[in-house]
Amino acid sequence: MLKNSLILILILGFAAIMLSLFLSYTPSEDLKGVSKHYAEYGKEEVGAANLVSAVVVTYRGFDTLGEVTILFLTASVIGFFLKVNHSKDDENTAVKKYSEILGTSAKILIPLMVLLGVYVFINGHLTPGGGFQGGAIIASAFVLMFIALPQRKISHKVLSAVESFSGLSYVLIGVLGIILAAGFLDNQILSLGTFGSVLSAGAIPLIYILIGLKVGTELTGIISNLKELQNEQ
Amino acid sequence: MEKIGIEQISLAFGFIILMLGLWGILSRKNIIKIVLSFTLFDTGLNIIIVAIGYLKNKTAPILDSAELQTDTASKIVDPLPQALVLTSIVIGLGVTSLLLVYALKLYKEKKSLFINDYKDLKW
Amino acid sequence: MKIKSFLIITIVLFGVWIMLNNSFDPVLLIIGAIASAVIALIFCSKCSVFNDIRLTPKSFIYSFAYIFVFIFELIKSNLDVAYRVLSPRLPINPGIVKVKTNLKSDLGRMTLANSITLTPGTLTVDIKDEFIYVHWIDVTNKDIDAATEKIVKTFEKLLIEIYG
Amino acid sequence: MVNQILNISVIIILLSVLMSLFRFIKGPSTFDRIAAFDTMTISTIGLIGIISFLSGRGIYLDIAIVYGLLSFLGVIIISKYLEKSL
Amino acid sequence: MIYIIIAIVLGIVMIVMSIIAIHHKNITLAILSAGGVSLVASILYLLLAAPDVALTEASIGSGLTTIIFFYVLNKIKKHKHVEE
Amino acid sequence: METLKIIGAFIVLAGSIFLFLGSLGMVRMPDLYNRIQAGTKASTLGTILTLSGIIFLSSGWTGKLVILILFVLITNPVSSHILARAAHSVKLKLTDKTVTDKLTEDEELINEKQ
Repeated sequence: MLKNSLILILILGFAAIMLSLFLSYTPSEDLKGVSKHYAEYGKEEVGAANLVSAVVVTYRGFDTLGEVTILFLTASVIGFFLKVNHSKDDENTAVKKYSEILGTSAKILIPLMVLLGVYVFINGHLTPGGGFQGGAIIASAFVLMFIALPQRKISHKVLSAVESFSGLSYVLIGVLGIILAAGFLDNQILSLGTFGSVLSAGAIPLIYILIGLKVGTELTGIISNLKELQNEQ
Repeated sequence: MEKIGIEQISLAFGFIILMLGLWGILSRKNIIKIVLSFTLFDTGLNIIIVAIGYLKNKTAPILDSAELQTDTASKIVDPLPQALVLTSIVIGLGVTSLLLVYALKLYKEKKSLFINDYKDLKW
Repeated sequence: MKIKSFLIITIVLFGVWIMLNNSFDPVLLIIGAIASAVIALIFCSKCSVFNDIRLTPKSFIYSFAYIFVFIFELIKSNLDVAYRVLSPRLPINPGIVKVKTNLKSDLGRMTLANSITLTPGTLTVDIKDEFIYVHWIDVTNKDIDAATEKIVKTFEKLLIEIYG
Repeated sequence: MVNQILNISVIIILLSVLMSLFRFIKGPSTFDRIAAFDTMTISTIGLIGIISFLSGRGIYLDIAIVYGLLSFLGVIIISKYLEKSL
Repeated sequence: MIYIIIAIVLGIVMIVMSIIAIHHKNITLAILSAGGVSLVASILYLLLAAPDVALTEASIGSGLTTIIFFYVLNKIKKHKHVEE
Repeated sequence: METLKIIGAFIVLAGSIFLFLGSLGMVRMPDLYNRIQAGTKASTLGTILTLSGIIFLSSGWTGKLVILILFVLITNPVSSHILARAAHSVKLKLTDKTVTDKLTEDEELINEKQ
């Protein structure tokens, strides 16, 4: 009881701070500072129609590299914690409750979902989306496969090979930026192209393809680790 | 009514959800519920950041029409908070999955999700 | 037989790609063709969903007929729902009945089940071998054959021409 | 004219979302709540379509596609979990 | 104007769902509601002219987080039935 | 051109009315299966009508809207089928008005044989 009232007092204190922040908030009319620079010169400097992608991949490319590293570390830690022993006593329940309609529709939907993921990350510099979202959609397609078609298996070796390859290439592109252009992860190692077409914005489409593959395989790895743990006793 | 815009409303709802998440983190006893409250907290915070970046009567920072490509700075909302929130959501997924796997590991050790059963570090 | 399934899936994916992008930029078309072929190769090297489709002129005609019948039934079913929901004393008489189907191909059975779900007053609950269990909002007849005649036959006689 | 009709339809869709929310709060079993959730998300797909027309940005439709797919996946996951065959 | 009405209704839905997520005894329902909060938040992001964030929230914040929650919960329930 | 747009707007309005009817059925019907019946049918047609109304209003977006309609048409019945099946497999009670339940009878027959 005492604890609950203490929590309540704490929350009320926070709420008072928030309320004062909310009341003193005045919406600004125009872009200021660094955002204004991004908006005015982003088109010439980066060449991506989607300014958020320009900020994420180029202006703040280090953040994204760190983000990818964090995801990689998460996947490794989870894989380390959940040591999988591939036992054979599996999936009787899953196969028994296999639904035929879901299976058939999954066979149609899975390629479509993967294609949607590919669309999202290839057009990352033109439309909303990018590597992370596309990777997440591909991982969702694999989840649908795990649920609807329990007899299909995926190979962990292929997953980790794709993941290592794309991570390595991402860093290599960053290093190429030092050699060929202004600095680490600069996107002008390729020409900027015509504004608004697919092959524009320098290295951004390439980087997004690599991030998409890496994130997709990583998230699939996390979920398949969690799933195979089901069978361990 | 003229002065209140969508950004103030989103800001208010973001604050409320953040508060609810904080309440949940502090008062719930089940570990899964605590992780769940953490994701709510995350969502509220993200809504606040995006709402601060919104500017009245301006459109998304995606220059797909010729009209938007001239005099861009006066037509779009702030792209910077959106990029930061994008990073934050992805990292939130990583943190949540780690928390959940820790919870699973703890459950295997003690056979309980009830937070009062974990007294090892209590003095 | 495998090559047919692969080709159909590639073409479907490529069509979806063009519709998503809404442009005929040659670079996009090349990327789309490569992506669809690779996806079809990875995900459909073993699956045989589209093997049973007959690619004859007759089946195309029946497909068109099917689409029109389906749209008609969908609108009828919505008017039915509107009537049941809006009338004050809820005229329902529900139950789960068993009906029989002769379709063999996977895709045909899925289409049939989805059509049953979207037509007036029926909902597919389960499908086991040749029997479909249907939740019927207004049971008029509990017998298998009579229910089959009422629920399934409209679609089945068209679908059997398309999928065999 | 067009915008006024669209505003009316937005309000009707919002009403239907609120009614599904009522079933989501009340629903006796978990399954009723999932069904209400499903209806709510499907209604919101239409809402996103109207919002993207009112804002005049076709790119918003990408979100509707992803949204539909993921709400479908959520319903499948939770049904399979309750059926104990995940 | 219409955007303000949409935002208010969506906010009410979000608050009701987060209260359910925190206070309901049934943990399955709590997770579903938390996923629903994210899904509704993505429409709010759309109104705030942030389609990138909306796409990320819908695919990652709502989709994958809910999926991982259910896999972990399933594993826990296999050991013993835990109702809070 | 203007009349076409007004026709489109009215199609959107019709779609939203169907969505409303679906939710009304969700509230009024007595048990889960009947609720799913009302919800699925009305929301599918409602969404299809809303999106096709937008095709009339803005002709440049046809491709994406058609894809969206196809997705809804495939996924919506499947998800309600899975939901109904799961509910039946955990033996959720049907409403008192129910006349017959062949699936439960058949399952009991199989169990007795074993």
